[in-house]
Formats: sequence, C-alpha cells, structure tokens
Amino acid sequence: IMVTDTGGLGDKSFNDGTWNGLLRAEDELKVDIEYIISKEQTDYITNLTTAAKNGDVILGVGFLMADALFNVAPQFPDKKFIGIDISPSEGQTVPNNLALYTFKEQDGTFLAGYIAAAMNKTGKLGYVGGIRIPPVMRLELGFRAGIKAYNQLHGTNIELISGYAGAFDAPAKGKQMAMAQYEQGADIVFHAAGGTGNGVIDASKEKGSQFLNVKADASLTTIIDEYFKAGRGYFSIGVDSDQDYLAPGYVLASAMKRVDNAAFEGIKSARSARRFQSGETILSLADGGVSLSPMKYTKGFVPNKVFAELSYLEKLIAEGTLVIPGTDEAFGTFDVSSVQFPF
Amino acid sequence: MSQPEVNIKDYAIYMKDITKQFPKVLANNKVNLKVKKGEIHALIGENGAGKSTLMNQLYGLYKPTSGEIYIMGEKVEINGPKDAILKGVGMVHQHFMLVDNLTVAENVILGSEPKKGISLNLKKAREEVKKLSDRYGLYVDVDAKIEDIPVGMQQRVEIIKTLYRGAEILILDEPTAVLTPQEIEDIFEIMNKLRDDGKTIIFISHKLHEVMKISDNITVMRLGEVTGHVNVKDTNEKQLANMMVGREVVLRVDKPEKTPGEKLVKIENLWVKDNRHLDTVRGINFEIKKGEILGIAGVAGNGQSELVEALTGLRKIEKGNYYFKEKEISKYNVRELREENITHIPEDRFKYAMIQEYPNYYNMILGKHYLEPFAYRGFLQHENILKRSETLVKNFDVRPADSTIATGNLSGGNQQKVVISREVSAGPEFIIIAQPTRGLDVGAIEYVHNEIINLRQKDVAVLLVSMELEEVLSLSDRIIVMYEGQIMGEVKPEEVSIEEIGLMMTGNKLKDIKLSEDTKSHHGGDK
Amino acid sequence: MSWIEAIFTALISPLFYKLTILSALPLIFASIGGVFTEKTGVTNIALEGIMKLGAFTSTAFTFLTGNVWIGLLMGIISGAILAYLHAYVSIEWGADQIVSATALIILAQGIVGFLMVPVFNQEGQSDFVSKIPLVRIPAIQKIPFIGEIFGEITIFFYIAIVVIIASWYLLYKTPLGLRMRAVGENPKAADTLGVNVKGIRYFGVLMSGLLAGLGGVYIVLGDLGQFQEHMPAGKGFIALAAMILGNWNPIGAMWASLLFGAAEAMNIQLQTLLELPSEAKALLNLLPFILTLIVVGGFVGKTRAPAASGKSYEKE
Amino acid sequence: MPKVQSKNKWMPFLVPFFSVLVSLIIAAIIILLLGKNPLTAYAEMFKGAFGSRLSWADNITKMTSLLLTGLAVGFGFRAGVFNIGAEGQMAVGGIMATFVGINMGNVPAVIAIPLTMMAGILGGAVWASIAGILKAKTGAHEVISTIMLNWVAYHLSNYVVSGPLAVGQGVPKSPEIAQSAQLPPLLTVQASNVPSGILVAIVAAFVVYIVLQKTTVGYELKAVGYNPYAAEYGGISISKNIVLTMAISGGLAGLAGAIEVMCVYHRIFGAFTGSRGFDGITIALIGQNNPIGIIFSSFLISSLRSGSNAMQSVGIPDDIVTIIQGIIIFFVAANRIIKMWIMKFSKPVKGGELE
Ligand SMILES: Nc1ncnc2c1ncn2[C@@H]1O[C@H](COP(=O)(O)OP(=O)(O)OP(=O)(O)O)[C@@H](O)[C@H]1O
Ligand SMILES: Nc1ncnc2c1ncn2[C@@H]1O[C@H](COP(=O)(O)OP(=O)(O)OP(=O)(O)O)[C@@H](O)[C@H]1O
Ligand SMILES: [Mg+2]
Ligand SMILES: [Mg+2]
Repeated sequence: IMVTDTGGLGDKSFNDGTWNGLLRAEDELKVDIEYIISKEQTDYITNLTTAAKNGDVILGVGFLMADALFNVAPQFPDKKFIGIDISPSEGQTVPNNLALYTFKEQDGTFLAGYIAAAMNKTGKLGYVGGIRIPPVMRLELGFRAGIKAYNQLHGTNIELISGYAGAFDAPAKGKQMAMAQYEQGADIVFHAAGGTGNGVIDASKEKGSQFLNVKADASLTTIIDEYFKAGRGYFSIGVDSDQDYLAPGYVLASAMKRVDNAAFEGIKSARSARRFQSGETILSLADGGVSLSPMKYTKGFVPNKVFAELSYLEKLIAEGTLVIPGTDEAFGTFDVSSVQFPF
Repeated sequence: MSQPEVNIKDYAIYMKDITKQFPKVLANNKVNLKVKKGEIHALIGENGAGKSTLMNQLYGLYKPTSGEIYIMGEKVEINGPKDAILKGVGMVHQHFMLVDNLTVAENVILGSEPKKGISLNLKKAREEVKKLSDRYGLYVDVDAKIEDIPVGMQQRVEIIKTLYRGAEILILDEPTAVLTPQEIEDIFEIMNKLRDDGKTIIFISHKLHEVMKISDNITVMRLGEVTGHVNVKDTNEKQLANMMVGREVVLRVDKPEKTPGEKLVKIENLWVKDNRHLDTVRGINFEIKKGEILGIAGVAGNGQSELVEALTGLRKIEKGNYYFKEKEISKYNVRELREENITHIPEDRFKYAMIQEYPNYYNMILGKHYLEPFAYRGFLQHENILKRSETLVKNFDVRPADSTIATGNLSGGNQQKVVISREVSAGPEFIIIAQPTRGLDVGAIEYVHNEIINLRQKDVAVLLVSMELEEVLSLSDRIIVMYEGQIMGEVKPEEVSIEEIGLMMTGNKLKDIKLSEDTKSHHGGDK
Repeated sequence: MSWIEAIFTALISPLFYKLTILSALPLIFASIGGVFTEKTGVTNIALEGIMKLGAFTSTAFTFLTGNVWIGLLMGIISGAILAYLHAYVSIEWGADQIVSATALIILAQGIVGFLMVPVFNQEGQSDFVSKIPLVRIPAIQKIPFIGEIFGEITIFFYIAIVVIIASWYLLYKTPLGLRMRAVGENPKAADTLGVNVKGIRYFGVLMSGLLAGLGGVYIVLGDLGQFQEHMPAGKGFIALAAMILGNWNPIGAMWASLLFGAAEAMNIQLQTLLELPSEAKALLNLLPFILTLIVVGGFVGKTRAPAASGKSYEKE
Repeated sequence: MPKVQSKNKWMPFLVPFFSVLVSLIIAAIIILLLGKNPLTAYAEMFKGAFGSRLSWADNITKMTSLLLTGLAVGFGFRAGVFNIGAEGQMAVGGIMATFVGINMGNVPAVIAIPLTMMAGILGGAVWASIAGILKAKTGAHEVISTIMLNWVAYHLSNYVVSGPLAVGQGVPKSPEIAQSAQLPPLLTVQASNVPSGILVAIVAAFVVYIVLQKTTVGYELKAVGYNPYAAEYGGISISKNIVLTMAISGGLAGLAGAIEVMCVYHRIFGAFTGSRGFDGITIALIGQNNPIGIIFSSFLISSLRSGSNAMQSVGIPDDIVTIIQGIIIFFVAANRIIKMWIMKFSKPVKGGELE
C-alpha cells in the first residue's frame, strides 16, 4: 500500500513515479497494490496507520512524510515500511522495519549540466528554481557542477543565469523567467521547479519555434531540419520524471529521479526478510536511482562525441572516482581538470 | 364627500379607496384623493399620516394593497416609476433622489437619455436642461456635480428632472423643508409659473402658512385616513391644524422665566475644516451660560454640522479656543469631552447615536459603557446595565418597554427616545442638541421641547442647532445665525422677525438689516 | 552588475515591457471585470475563483475538442455562470456579497479539483493543450524596440485593448454606462427614474464573470498552454487591488495592472541580471507583494468606491 | 434597509443546519451522477470521521487548528474586519513559536510551554497588526493587505526553513523544538496523538466568547464592527479598535500556528499551514462568527475532512468536501433562501416569520 504526500497522484513527480514502480511490482512480482492520497499534512499519520493495518508493505512518499513514518513504523513491528525520498533527521535512528530510499539528485543534473554546456552556443545557460529547499539546491549544484566540468575540460567559460520563482506552482512566472534568461543570452534553461517548470518548458517551445521560424506545432523533423539550418536553437531541460514529451524537440533532456525503481526495488526486497535492508539507501547513478532521460526526441541534435564523453563521466561517477558535490563547500573544491578522456 | 363617478374626467388624479398595508402598519386606509387639472393641491398631515406612502403609490414605488388610480380620467395600473413617468407623473421626493457624483445634466437625463447612435448625447442633454431652466426660472449649473451644489439648487434639479420627462402632474413631497424663506419664495414663484403653464401640482408640507399661500385645494390626512378636503378660501390655519391632529394644538412652548447663571462655555475664533478640507467654520465666537439655551439658525451646510462635530470631539479644531469652566479643551477627544459631562444629541441619530444591532440596554450606556457601575475592571456589569436601562425605558416611555429588544427594531420615534433619554440623563452640564425634533410627530415634539426646557431649568448649558426656525425661536434664550461658517449676528427671539432671520441666513449681517428696515412683524404675530 | 545598473538595463530592454504587459493581461481583464460589477453596486471578491474556473473550463474544452476557440468561449461562459450565482443571491436575496463570493472561491476550487481526473485523467495539472496562436504583424516587427515588444504578441493583447477602450466608452459615454454608475451610487434614485436596478446589476456582475473568465482563459490559452490546479495563484485578488488602485475606472485599472505587472517583470529581470546569492533571489519574489502593500497603504485613501457597492438594494 | 429579522430564536441554529443538509443532498446528487452510491459514500465518510479511536484522533487533530483559525476570522468579523490573513498569521505564529521553542532546551516545561505559545500569539498578532495599522491610518482595505501579507509570510517561511533554520539534507525544515516546549499528547492511539492543543483551542473559544460578551473590550469592538460612526460618537476610538481587533484575530491565528508546532509537527517546514487559515473563513461563517458556534463548525469541517479520506476508498474524490463547504457558505450568504424553506416546512408550527 502506498500513501502519497499532499501532492497526490498526478503530480508527474514522486507520487506518480512511485505508483509506476508499484504497477511494475504488481505486474512482475504479482503483489496487490493500493494507494491512499493524503490531502493535508495531518493526514500522514492516520493514512500510514490505516495502511499498516490493511497491508504488509507500506510506502510513504515524499520528504514531508519523514516524521510521520518514523512515528508509525515502530508501532507495527511486523510490517515493513519503505520511505521514498525520505532521509532521517539529525540524530534519528531508523527503526529496523523501515527502509529509506533517497537519491543523489546531483548526479543526474550533473549530466544535464554537462550536456547543456556542450550544446550551448551562446556562452550562457539558464536555471529556474522553485522554492529554495535542499533538494532543489542539490539539483542546482549538480547542474552547476556539470557546467563547471565542461568549462574545465573544454576551456570554455559558460555562465549560468539563475532565478528562483519562489513557488512550485507558478508556471507563468517560470515562463517569464525563462524568457528573460533567453533574452539575456541563455539558450538552454534548466528547471527544478515542479509545476512552475512547465512554464519554462512552454517558454522553450515558444522561443524555440519563433527562433527557428516554425509553427508552434511543427513536426519534429521540421524542427530538426531548421535547427541544423540555423545552427542553434533554444531548449529547456526537465527534471524528476521524463518531461521530454511535454514539448518534443524543445526539451533537450530531463534529469530523472527514478522513484519507480526505488519503489520496485523496495517492494522486491521487502518480500523476503533476509534481503530487507532497513536504514537509508542512497540511490545514485550507479544503482539506476537517477539518470538522464533517453532523449527520445532530441538525440539527433547532440553530437556523438558528447555522448561519448558523458558515458565516460558516468562511468567515473559510478566507480566513485568522480563525486558530484551536494553542498556549497564541496562545489567550491569540485575540480575535474584531472580527468582525461580516453579518446 | 363622495363624488359621482362621472366627474372622473375632470381630475388629473383620482386615487380611489387606496389601502396600503405594511407588514405592521396600515399606512393608508381607503384613502380618496382627487386633484383637479391645473391646480396646486396641498396634502397635509402629521408625521406618519401616510402622505409619502400615498404619493409613492401614485409614483409606482409601492403597490397599493387595494384601490384604484385614475390619471386624467383613465384607469391606470402603475407597476413602477417608469409607468408613472409615461403617464406624465413626476415626483420630487422628500429625501432627494440624486446621484451625488454625477453632474446636474446627467442626473436629469438618467433613465431617458438622449442618444446619438449608441452614445449619450450629452450636448443635447445640456441644451434641454438649459431650455427648461430658462423657461421656468429654475437656474442650475448644468455641469456641476450634485455633491458640489447647494440644497436649493438640488431642489431645482429635482423639478427639472420631472419636467424633462414631460411631467404634467408634479408631486412635491415637502419641498420647502430644507429651504430658506427666500428660496421658498423662489420655489413658489416657480410653482405658480408651472400652474400657469397648465401643470398640476401636489404639494406636501407641514407648514400651514405656506399651504394657505400657494394652494388651491387641500386634503388633510391623519393616521392613514383622509380627514378632510377643503378649498383654501374656506379655511384657515387653525382649522387645518385641528383637522390634522384631531384636537386643539398648542403650538407654542411654555418657557418659564429664568436668569442664566455664570458663564460655562466659551468659543473663541474657532476654525474647522470639512471632509474636503475646506474651511467651513471660519472664526466663530460665542458664550453660553448655565441654564441658557443658545440657538443656532442657518441653512443646512453653512458649517453648523461641522461646528457641532468640532465641539463634541468628532472633528479636529483647526484653530481657536474652546473653554469649558475656564479650561481650554479644544484638544480633547470624544471620550475626554464626555468625561467633562458634555453630551450630544446628533442630528442623524440613526447613524451616529445608536448601534442598531445592540439591545436597548447596551445603547442606553453607550459612552459610559466603560465606567462604573456599568463596568468593573473591564467586565461589563450586566445587572447594573439592565437596571439603568429599565429606568430610562420607563421614565421616557420607550415602547415597547423592553430593554432586551434590539434598538434597530424599534420605530423611528422610539429609537430617538433611546438616544435622547441616554444623553439627557447622563448628567450633562453642557449639552449639544442638533435637530432635536427632526422626524418626530407633534406629540413627541412637545415632549422633547419640554425636556430641553427642563435641562435649562436644571442649569445645563444648551446649544441648540435646528433648521426649524420656529423651534429655534421658541426655545432659545439667544440666537445666532450662521452663514458660510460665520456668524451673521446674535439676536433675542422676542426682538426679531422670521424675515430678518431669513435675511441673515442668506448672508446679510444683522446690522445691515436693521438699517434698511422700518416695518417688522415679530415672530408669533402670525399665530 | 550593480542594482542601479540592473534596474536601468531592465528599463531600456524591450523584454521588460513585454513581460510587464504579459503579467498585466490577466489582471487587466479581471480588474476591469471588477470595475463593472462594483460600478453597479455589487462587490465580487470571487474574481480568483472565476478565473480558476475560466482557466479550467477553457483547457477542458480545448483538450476535449481540440479547438481553442471553443475553449475560449466556454471559458468565459463558465465565468459568467459562476458570476450568475453570485448575482442571483446578491440581487434577489440580499445575500452578504462578501460571504457569497467567498463561497464561490471555494466552490470553484472544489469543482475544479473534482473534475480534474474525470476530464484530464490526472490530478494537479492538465496536459499541454493547443494555444491560441500569437499574432505577428511584420510591419510592427520592423520598428526597432517597439517591434520587439508588439511585433509578435498574443491575441489577448489586442482583445485587452478592445476591452479597455470599450469598457471606458460604455461606462462613460453611453446611456447604459450612465445608468450603471447611477445604480452603483444611489440605486434608489435610479429606481425612481424607472431604471431597472436589478437588470443593471445583473449586467455588471455577469460582465465581471465574463471578463475574469477571460483573464483565466488567457493564462492557459494565451500564455501557458496548460492548466494547473493552483491557478491563478492569487491573481484574482491582485486584480481586486488593481481595481481599487485604479479608482474603479477601466483606464485606471489598466494602469494599476500594468504597475503590478511591472513589479513582477522587474523581479524577474533583476533575478536574471543580478548576480546574487540564491536566497536573496528567492526573496526578490516579495517585491510585487510589498509594492502592492505600499501602494494600497499609501494611495487608497485617495480613491473612492461607488457608494452603494456591497449593499443590497431592495424595494419595500 | 429593513433587515430580515427572525423571531424564531432557533433560526441561528436552523440556518446552518439546513445549509449543511442541503449541501449534503446536493453532494449526494453529484455522487449519484458519478455512478456511486451516496449512502455508502456517506457511511464510509462517517466511519472515517468517527469509526474508530484512530479516526477520532485524526478528527481532533484537524479540529484543533481549524477551531483556532475559525476563531481568528470570526473574531475579526464580529468587529467588522475581514481578516483573510489568518493563513499568513498562522505561518508567522508557527515560525515564532519554533524560534523560541528550539531554544528552550534547559527551560522547564512550565515556563517553556507558555513562552513558546506566547511567541506564536505575538507573531500572529504583530503580523496582523500591520494590516490593522494600514487600515486605521490610511484606509487600506484589509482584504488586500492581508492577502499580500499572506504571500510575504509564505515566502518568508520558505526562506526560514531553507535558510536560517534549515537542518538536514532532505527536508526543508527546522530542527525540532525542545522537548520541554512540546505540548504532551492527551492520549496516544497507536502513532496518532490526540493533541492537548484541543484543550487550549477550546479554552481560547471560551475566552473569546467572554471577551466578546462580557467585557468592555468586546462591547467596543462589536460597536465598531456594527456602526463605526456611532462608536466614535460614543467615545470609542475606531483606529485603536481596528488595530486591536486585528491583533487579537492575528494572535488567535498565530496560536493556531504555535499549537500546530507544539503538538503535531514539533517543527516547521515550508507552507505548513496547509491553507487552514483560509478554512478559518469557512468555519467562521458556518459558525456565524459565534465562538461557541465555531467549536461546532470546526468539528463539522474536521469530520468532513477526516471522512473524505475514507471516501477515497470507495472511489470518490475528496474534492467533494470542498464543494460541500462551498455550498454551505453559499447558503449561509443566501440565508434568506434557507429561511424561506424552513418557513415553508414549518408553516403549521408557525414559528419564525419574516419581518
Ligand atoms: N417602507 C415602509 N415599511 C413599513 N412601514 C412604513 C414604510 N414606510 C412608511 N411606513 C409607515 O407608514 C406610515 C406612513 O408613513 P409616511 O411616510 O407615508 O408618512 P408621512 O405622512 O409621509 O409622514 P411625514 O410627514 O413624516 O413625511 C408610517 O406609520 C410609517 O411607519
Ligand atoms: N420599514 C419600516 N419599518 C418600520 N418603520 C418604518 C419603516 N420605514 C420607515 N419607518 C418609520 O416610519 C416613519 C416615517 O417613515 P418615512 O420613511 O416616511 O420617514 P419620514 O417620516 O418621511 O422622514 P422625515 O423625518 O424626513 O419626515 C419614521 O418614523 C420611520 O422610522
Ligand atoms: Mg413623508
Ligand atoms: Mg415620511
């Protein structure tokens, strides 16, 4: 049984993603699944308790549910609890029937930042944040790190124009911010802003199609043709889930957080007591916890050399040779100038 | 005095057996009114006799409970003012029906606007207003906003409104109530012109000498019924008064002799601004002694309201001194003034002096609600409050005699009693009373007048502001007349005529009047 | 770049003006709607709810029919329907207009939330739908500066110009407008002259529904192409502020809306131009709200509401 | 304009009661149109609200903050002020309570608890007073200024939990307040606590009742609300009372924030008010701005809310509860329609009648 946070299903983010993981589990592991949507914060404990009474494995989604989950889990020692995108607070001990999954968001956005820098033609990139909270800041840092890496490896000096909309539900603001950043010289804008980001994506579509002088609903092939004719274009980069389809040809890529994988893995491990791992698991690039979207529509824009470099960096990250910074201090000392591409 | 149906054709208006039942009041009971074409027909009666109600039915604002209306001999069904206007009826209401922030021309054409395509044709509107005002001598400033023009002009705008709509029958509901004697003369002239032009006029007034002067026929109402119908030639004021009230009326107040005591209140060079920040009271001086009534006469809007508000702390005193018992109190706020035992009966009692939603017992302590015995350490002492209220309700005959009823649910007259009883019994040393009898009927007026005299006998200093000249004249020991924020002169009531006061009210200084005058008819001589 | 420099750079950039206009458009529609209803004496603080329903309905119909014009039409009709409820209880039943409008705000939220899944198969937000294409006028595009602002712009910009001029004309130059102003100021006086007070008030409230609905439609079909449940995120209330600041006059409301739009555009421009720590950027978002507070606190004393606004009128 | 007054003393109870009834009927029709059985839906809802000790705990947790924000808004209404800003005041109250609460480590609970609570009250009061002062001094309409202050508070609380007070990596949240500043639960049902905040809230309701009905402060505040002209004439300062009203109203909302922190979350995070400040409007209106009425209406709404969670299980979107709320308030506004219906039904009894 899954309990959503107040975003509810349809958030195109962790709740939906987790649910997809559950659906996959239903399919492959033949388990019964159910969900309860929480409407407000005070619902968490109640809904988790209800879920614990009716099910064997209970998934709580979203970092706001942390406290509730820590309270409910010890009450039901014979049930298994999974927290998606939840980490323990300072000094909290994780009950031994609770497994937490978190993500190294910065790994994914690092790749996004790198590819954005590689595709950049103007010397400037854009970033629109939602509310300035730690996960969002990590997303930003990863993106910055990607740009920094590219700058160091290619001797470029690409800058980032950043802005915060102050809300996850202000698409109009997101759009205007992206427009301003395009105007200011950015050609690719990355968003970490939830619903606000949809405005960013719409801005890339509007700006991109205007620039290429194609209709708003032009086909992908037309867009690609015009892009190569013009030699450049305008893009956005999505976040959390694969948002490429929202504006095909204008969303360069999405830095995905694979909550579905986390949920699936969680359920799978919870089926046998032996494999159940209580405590916190941080999913990274290596575990498939984060990744770049398959770039279904935009692969054609990107030179193969860039993909090659990306794969190499991915490998370094997976090996642990390259650690993407998650804090400001780490970012300051982040340095990839020693990396040598084998080609 | 029932007339055969045949005569209907001769009447501009024939209202037959009109009955109007309000939820609690039978305002008109089988009223018959016949008005001949081309006459000025007066309709008189006490407050609440049902005059306005009757006219409102003729104008379509109320629907009669039963009865028939004939206009120009034709039976009509009037479902709204629109119908009445179509039938040639125009009405000038007791309370003006003007839109303050529109211009005169806009007010006149509202509802039957001249058009040019889909637009307003304001040019044509202005021309027509000018034409009408020239024809009947109704001078108005076409482009001025209503809120900026004096009442007299507003009155004329109301008349033009009816004429503009082609009214052949004009209803004027108490048109003279707010006018100066001179303005009244003007309006009578206009009415005569209109009559000469073939229009029919229904004229409502409480002032019997006016009625005698201007009208042809008179219908008298009392308690919702017609009590008489007379030709002006066959009657006199006294008879009319008796028909109105149903008994002999004593119109004069009995004021015992009294020598005023020491000086209590002194105003020196007082300046006050109005809401638009214009100087409205401009350097006023006067004194009031203990046990003395100082009356202030003047046309509304000449600074009386602002003066009263300044003296009661509701408005800032810009300049000048205000002494009470030799103490300078011009900076005191409302509460501090009340604590000096200065109380106030404001002119708009419904708006300013009571909280309609509060029960009587709460309204009876307003202003003293925080003082012992009504409050103790911030807690209301309901027992004491109720006791006080019950006493006042009994002494002042508030009906129904129920302290717990919400004041807003009382009749207008009784609401006033709540206010008056509270202020009068709050132990004032100086009381400021504005328009004490506005909206009251004869019985209540008698009562209030007696209360004011009683205060005087108890050595209270009284400042009385009233637009009713008769009232000021009969109650005051001394009278000052205000015009445009200044005092035109101070007179003793027994030494002045209504005409003289009227001249002062329109801006003539007392000394100028005295010079140009030889004959004078003293007040009371016409009674 | 220093603050002064950044502000100056913003002010000479055509984008600043374009963003100002785009931010102001929904406010212009809704605040003029507010002018209409208040001028006739009925307050309608439910603009927020009406915009939400308008945005939702237009998205839903565009989504279902694929035709943006049907979406546009249904969006404004839905706004009018919601406003009608307010008009009905306010005009016929003397309902407390603030309470009734509060009900509508909540009702709109409930209806929209309830219908998300049935209509869009998801909660929270809709898919992207088609938008009304931008209008490109090459002649204007060629003009420097001006061309960058108006050369290619949403059709709602032109609709707004028509709405502003037409409302001003209607209110101040036609018989209907005269009657509206009279009814909002002194309904009894208007009544005694045979003016249909109720009818005029219905007209005013319905216009507010149409226009606020249009404001909601713009957000989706003119701007973002997607409906989100939180829309319009307070714009309806800011439109009320614009109406008051604009002294209940369509032209004034337009200027006030542009002022709020400019505050938002300046926030965005400054964030883009200035290199500040991210927490400072986050706080720049307070700019429009604090500006509104200052403006409302500082200027409102000089504006004057229609005297009868918010008061029910009943005869005998 | 003559007010519709009812002679029936039960009318103040009957109107909200029938409003609720009518909206439940309308909602039932909607549910029916969805192809679901409204009876099962309502039964499920009832179970969700009262079916078990757990649901009671949930219900009362929800009721606590709703009661306080309802009181905040209702108090404002009584004094003629429309405080839409309970949301922001609650947020500021929560922030202030947290600021104080986290520093109460070595302070005994008898001092820490009142201190933390006071901080919340004060925070809300000061926040609301800004709007009060603007209204009193410049005439700025409180609806606009409180809405703007809501936004400012919203951004501020996001800033606080991600900046000065931020702890931990995952969650934008403040640290927990000290143990001594936490209000102990009344009762613990599994992981759910029945917060003792409910007692504070109910006490607050009675205090508000007494202030309004029995004190000169209440006399003056109501006078200003009913008729500012008459109040001023009676020596009551309008501007002072507007600011005071806003301060008390905001203090109650701030208390809601503090209680929420002290009882439920023990910390704050962004947007923790969850629009309960706005719910306060609903609750005040249904409770007819009467503190005792508000106790009942907050219980009604919290029950609907807890019940709506349970309705999900039979496939009915919980937004139906929002719709029900909207309809209830609509009928509270158009109470004359309801009165007319009541009268029609009670003709034979001949109770109330329109005046
Ligand atoms: N709208 C109303 N509802 C109920 N009763 C009313 C209404 N208007 C007037 N009345 C009552 O009808 C009666 C007649 O009032 P009306 O206004 O016609 O008196 P009037 O003769 O015009 O008095 P005045 O000389 O004061 O103008 C009064 O008793 C009054 O209380
Ligand atoms: N709806 C009402 N219900 C009860 N009494 C009313 C109502 N309307 C008016 N009255 C009372 O009827 C009396 C006369 O009413 P009306 O409205 O005609 O005022 P008025 O007497 O014409 O005013 P004025 O003081 O200018 O002469 C007043 O005492 C008023 O309080
Ligand atoms: Mg009358
Ligand atoms: Mg009358």
